[in-house]
Amino acid sequence: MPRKKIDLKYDIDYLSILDKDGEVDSDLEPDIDDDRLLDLHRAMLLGRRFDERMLKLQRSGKIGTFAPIHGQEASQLGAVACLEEEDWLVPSFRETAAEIWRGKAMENVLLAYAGFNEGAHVPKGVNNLPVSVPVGTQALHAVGIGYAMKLKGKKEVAMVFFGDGATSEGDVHEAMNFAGVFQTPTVFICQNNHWAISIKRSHQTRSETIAQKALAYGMPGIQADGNDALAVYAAAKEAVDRARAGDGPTFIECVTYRMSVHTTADDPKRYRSDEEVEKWKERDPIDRFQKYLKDKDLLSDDAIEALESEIKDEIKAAVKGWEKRMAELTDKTGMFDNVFAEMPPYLAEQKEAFEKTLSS
Amino acid sequence: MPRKKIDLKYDIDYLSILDKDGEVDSDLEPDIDDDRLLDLHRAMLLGRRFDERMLKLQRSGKIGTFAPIHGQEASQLGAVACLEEEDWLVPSFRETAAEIWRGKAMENVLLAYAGFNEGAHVPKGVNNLPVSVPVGTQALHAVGIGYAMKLKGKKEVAMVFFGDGATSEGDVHEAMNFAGVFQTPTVFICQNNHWAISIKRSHQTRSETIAQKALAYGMPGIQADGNDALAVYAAAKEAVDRARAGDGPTFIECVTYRMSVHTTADDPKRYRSDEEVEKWKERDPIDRFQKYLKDKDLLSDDAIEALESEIKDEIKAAVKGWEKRMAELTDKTGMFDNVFAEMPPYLAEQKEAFEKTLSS
Amino acid sequence: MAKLTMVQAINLALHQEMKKDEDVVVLGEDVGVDGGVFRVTDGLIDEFGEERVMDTPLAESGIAGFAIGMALYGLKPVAEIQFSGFAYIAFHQMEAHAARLRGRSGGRFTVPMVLRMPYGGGVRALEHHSESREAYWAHTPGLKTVIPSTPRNARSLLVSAIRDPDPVIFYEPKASYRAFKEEVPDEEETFPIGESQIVREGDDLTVIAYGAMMRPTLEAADKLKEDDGIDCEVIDLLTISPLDDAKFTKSAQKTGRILVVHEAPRSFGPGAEIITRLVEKSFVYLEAPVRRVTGYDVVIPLYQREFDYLPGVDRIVSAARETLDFKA
Amino acid sequence: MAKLTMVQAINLALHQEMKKDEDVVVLGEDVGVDGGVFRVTDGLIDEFGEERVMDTPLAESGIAGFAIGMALYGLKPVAEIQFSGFAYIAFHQMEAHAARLRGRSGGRFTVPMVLRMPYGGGVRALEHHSESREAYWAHTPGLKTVIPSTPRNARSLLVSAIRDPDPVIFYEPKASYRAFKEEVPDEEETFPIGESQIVREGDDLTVIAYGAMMRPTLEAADKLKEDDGIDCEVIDLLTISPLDDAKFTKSAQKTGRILVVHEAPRSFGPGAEIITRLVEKSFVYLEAPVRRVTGYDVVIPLYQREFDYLPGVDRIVSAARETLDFKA
Ligand SMILES: Cc1ncc(C[n+]2csc(CCOP(=O)(O)OP(=O)(O)O)c2C)c(N)n1
Ligand SMILES: Cc1ncc(C[n+]2csc(CCOP(=O)(O)OP(=O)(O)O)c2C)c(N)n1
Ligand SMILES: [Mg+2]
Ligand SMILES: [Mg+2]
Repeated sequence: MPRKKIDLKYDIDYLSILDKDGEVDSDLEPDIDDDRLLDLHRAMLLGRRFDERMLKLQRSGKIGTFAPIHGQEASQLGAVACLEEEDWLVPSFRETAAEIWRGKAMENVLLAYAGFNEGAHVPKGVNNLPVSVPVGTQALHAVGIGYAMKLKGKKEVAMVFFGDGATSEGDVHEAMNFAGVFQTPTVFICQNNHWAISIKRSHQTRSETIAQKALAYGMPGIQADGNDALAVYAAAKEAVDRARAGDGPTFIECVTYRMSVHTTADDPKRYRSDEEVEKWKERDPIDRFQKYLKDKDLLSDDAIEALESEIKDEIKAAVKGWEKRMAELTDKTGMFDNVFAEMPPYLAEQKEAFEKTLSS
Repeated sequence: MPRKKIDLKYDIDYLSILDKDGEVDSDLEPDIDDDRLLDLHRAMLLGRRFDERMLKLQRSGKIGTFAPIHGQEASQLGAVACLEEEDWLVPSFRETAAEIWRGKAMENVLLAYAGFNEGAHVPKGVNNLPVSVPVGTQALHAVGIGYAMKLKGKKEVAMVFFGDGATSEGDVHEAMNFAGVFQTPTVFICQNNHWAISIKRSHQTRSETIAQKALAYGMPGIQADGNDALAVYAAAKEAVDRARAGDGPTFIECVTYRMSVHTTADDPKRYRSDEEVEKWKERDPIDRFQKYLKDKDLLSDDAIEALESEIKDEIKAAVKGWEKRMAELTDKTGMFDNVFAEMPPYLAEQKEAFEKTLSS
Repeated sequence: MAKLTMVQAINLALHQEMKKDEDVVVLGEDVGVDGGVFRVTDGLIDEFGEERVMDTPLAESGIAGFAIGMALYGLKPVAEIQFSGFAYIAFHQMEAHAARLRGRSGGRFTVPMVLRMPYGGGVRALEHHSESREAYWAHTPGLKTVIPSTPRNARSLLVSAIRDPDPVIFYEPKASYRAFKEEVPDEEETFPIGESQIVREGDDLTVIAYGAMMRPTLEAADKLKEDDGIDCEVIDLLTISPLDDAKFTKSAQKTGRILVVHEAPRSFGPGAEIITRLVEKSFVYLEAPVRRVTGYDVVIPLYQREFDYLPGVDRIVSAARETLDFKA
Repeated sequence: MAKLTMVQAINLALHQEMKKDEDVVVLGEDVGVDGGVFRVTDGLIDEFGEERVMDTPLAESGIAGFAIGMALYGLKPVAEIQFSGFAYIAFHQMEAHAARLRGRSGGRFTVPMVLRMPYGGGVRALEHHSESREAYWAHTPGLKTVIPSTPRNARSLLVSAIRDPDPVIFYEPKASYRAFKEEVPDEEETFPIGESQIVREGDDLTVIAYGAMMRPTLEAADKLKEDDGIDCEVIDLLTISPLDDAKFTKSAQKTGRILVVHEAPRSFGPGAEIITRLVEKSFVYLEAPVRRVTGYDVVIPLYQREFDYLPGVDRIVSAARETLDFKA
């Protein structure tokens, strides 16, 4: 009975399919329809351009604080591209492109960041939870949702996003542990963008990878190149299939990089070097994906140009729509709605008092 | 760039030195003074007998709810035996024997379980935190204490105990993560006694071992036979030495078994079989350790008998002392003391009002 | 109709609701095989299986957040926190999400869950097992907080809480779990959340209480009647939030003299809100300062001293007398 | 002596205390290299190094529990929670341990820590970044809760909080972080925790407020003077708990008419305790119902509507007029 090594059930793998120049590893290349590949590309580009537009709107004071996604397009879209409509998306606050893919209107994104609660409202039938601001707390919801799916005999999946920083929160730990114990159809996507505001990945936790945290829950875990849409897709597809088949949760670490500010209230110059950012520019997820699509003859420079102009128009229309919506949102009493299904007397009294202040 | 396995820095080992019949693996046998071995044995026996006595006191209504340690003597005493006086013990609520080893008076243990807050009071100079009831919350304190030791340039160690159930709590996760990041001199001892009230180990978490959770924090982790005082000692010694040398925290899973009720308010017949308990009787930590000490000619049946009677007297004296203390504790205003260093006016008013109710 | 303890009555509510509505699920630490440390969920796992009666890992935030997720999908989870003293670990989930998701999503998502837990002192328990901190929940917009006082109202209120489309914090007075029995009808019974109950009528003094404090309060009312000929009107709040201020402000207009009793710590406690509503709505009728008989602003002591902390009959009686003696 | 914003004044307090006492350490998310998301801890890491100015992992319970451990050993940690809306994650650590370890250990262990955090609305922030829930802390025996209102008192109160031998929750009104400057002496200054301040004397009406609400309150007092010739006595609480009821009950005995202003939700909020103390201690002097001007019992809306939620000058002025007009 000597001191002996314990063999663990799972290994932690690293998955990369497109290299940094966009060359594909054809052994690992996932089987994706051409149309879907182009949709994915379009969504990545739209995500990037919309982000840029929002930054301008924020800088000119038209919207408030928001969290840009620049650099993380593959990491979030590669993952949600594996979901079906009836599956559930449980976002943090940095999955704007994923939310749009899943049916959230750009208008609403703008509305929310412009300080209108209405922007976060979710249309009936859309299975996206609203943005969750308290870091990591939403992970548990995805586990509960997954459990409910299972109990109801549905073959659905809940996919939850959070950042590298979020993995330090107790709630993310409890979520992964519950998912393991109850074998829920939950896919955990950690967008490791190397920073949690000013805290670098290496200071967030001492484990060599974030993926290996899956071992603590007896759950398969994998690290994927998060700037490689194919790798993210392949990892997520495996996880979604596993969940849908009733084989439980998976944890995916997408290694990516936050190219922009944490939020528009942040100044990254205080804590990171330009060189680091430059280095990551070379691994741009959109450039790589475009190279791949071109190599596959699915895309050309002309097509990209046409697409860019189409996207520009789409965003312009969304901005217009948003401005119109803002002008229409004149009712100020919304804060009293939906506190409860039925308004209790004390709230009705308060609403009345509030209405009096409006008219006086 | 294929899918490739990531090599992790640490392996998880299993350590066992005395087999279940008390045969020692002499390659792994730790180097412990004979005196210390005998002290350890005495403490284990005292722990067992005091536990038995408390159970009787509880059953006859003389004390309230308490958590027996039966079966876990090696697991807790093997660990604290590695500490120096200036080190800190951060217990959960099931380390009575360890607390006594570290200087807590049996009188006080009884006093606390008899419903007197005074029993939990800690004498100046004793570095044992009081019992922590909210499961797992104390783990963070041991990390903060460890950090403070380090900052103050002290070569001290904080050792914290918790159960298998506690590992599900977010606070234990956050504690291990902080300890990893700040490389604090903290030794985490998880007494995996297979049950968290009625929840069995396999339902608490899906990882094959609890020890492997250390990997999530880039921390060395080891699983020891918790009913083998030598294995626990050896694992803890390595961890304490590492911490004292400035090389950071360690996580130790002691695989043991709760032979008795969870607390005296619990009825284990509702959730576990007698056979399971019987099976673990064969691995009794005291029997095994006595066999080892006898083989080493450090102990004889006569010596054990003498020791038993000595311990009996010691416990009898403690019970007497406790009864005397109870009779002396007549001041009922203690609840107002030590809320703050200085009593604010509103509390003084309340205390006065309370004193009036006493005299009326 | 049977005479049940509160534990049995709550168990009955759970049984019947689970039978009636397959979306009702029960979860928590030791609620399954063990039937709950107080046996409140006894037998449920045998009848409904471990898929609907879930023993969870030891993690309160986990329990709350997991239940929120289930509720978002359409289930009606009844989650147990083993003791209210451990519920603060789950507080942020209830504040940040359970209470807000209806509003945040504009009504698309709702959280029809119940977070049940035993609260309060008087059962010789360890530290953290005797707290009464309902004010934390009551101060949180989007949550309802309910505290029954007898087997029958515990049963009917829990049924209402389970059917309520919004999150309800359900505090169970553990001191009353087995202290007495009451007739509880077999057939379904509900009681509206947000409504208090006048349990004794009287003209001299209004006493407002709830939960485990109802017993010493009613005993004190008896004593005041017997010894002093005083007629107390006793109001059992039942719901702490939304607070039914209509009944007690009306009663105050009749009696002009009011006492509030709770075992929660005094300062910033529920009594303060009740008194403030009285000031806001019945000011001119108040003939004496409204007094509160409460726990002190300290941690409730271990069992040798817990009844020094807890309001008892004597403290209530003497506060009542002082209120009645008050002359401006 | 220099004119400082509140951010600078708090920074000054931290600098000076860290310099004076090497047991003072600072920790939290982004407090080091980044200098805090509001720059409150700017420059500290350069002067005192990363061992005493610790950037922590993203975990609020972790921050609180880690700080408690350090405090138990003898350090004086000043821990930052990035926004008060996330502090509920750490609530149980403060309730179960920070607030109790002195009592639990009979004085052997103490927790001389400060948990600082920005609170309150008015800065166009995201959800969970504008809450004002000081009542949760104030209702917790063993904790002190302090809310400064100006650069100078923020500095002196923080120094007192750091030196206080017990845990202090330090709520910083983020709306006042940079809104105005005030002369703050270079030399050390403290202000006793548990003491309120009469910031304006008057005979007609007492207005009790604190934190960011002091500005609209004082503006309202000006307006009431100018437009109606009314003299308000304005009291800045500064400490919420222990509540200094001596000053405001005395003031009430002079004016008989009182208004309480806070941005926290109304029900079970701090105003309720203040009003209750007035009833308990100055009942016979009250000439009108004490009114409260507060946030509503809803989640504070996003920025387009946040000033609809927050008490403003107009609401304060009209409540004052109604109070003054009241006739029994
Ligand atoms: C519980 C909680 N604590 C703190 C914050 C403030 N905050 C917002 S985002 C953030 C960093 C998040 O880092 P990470 O999880 O890596 O996600 P990323 O921002 O990089 O996408 C912090 C500290 C918060 N929103 N919630
Ligand atoms: C936060 C918290 N939740 C629940 C409880 C109730 N409780 C006390 S001990 C216990 C089980 C603990 O199991 P484990 O951590 O394995 O320790 P063991 O009792 O086996 O020593 C529970 C659920 C508690 N004390 N604290
Ligand atoms: Mg990040
Ligand atoms: Mg256990």
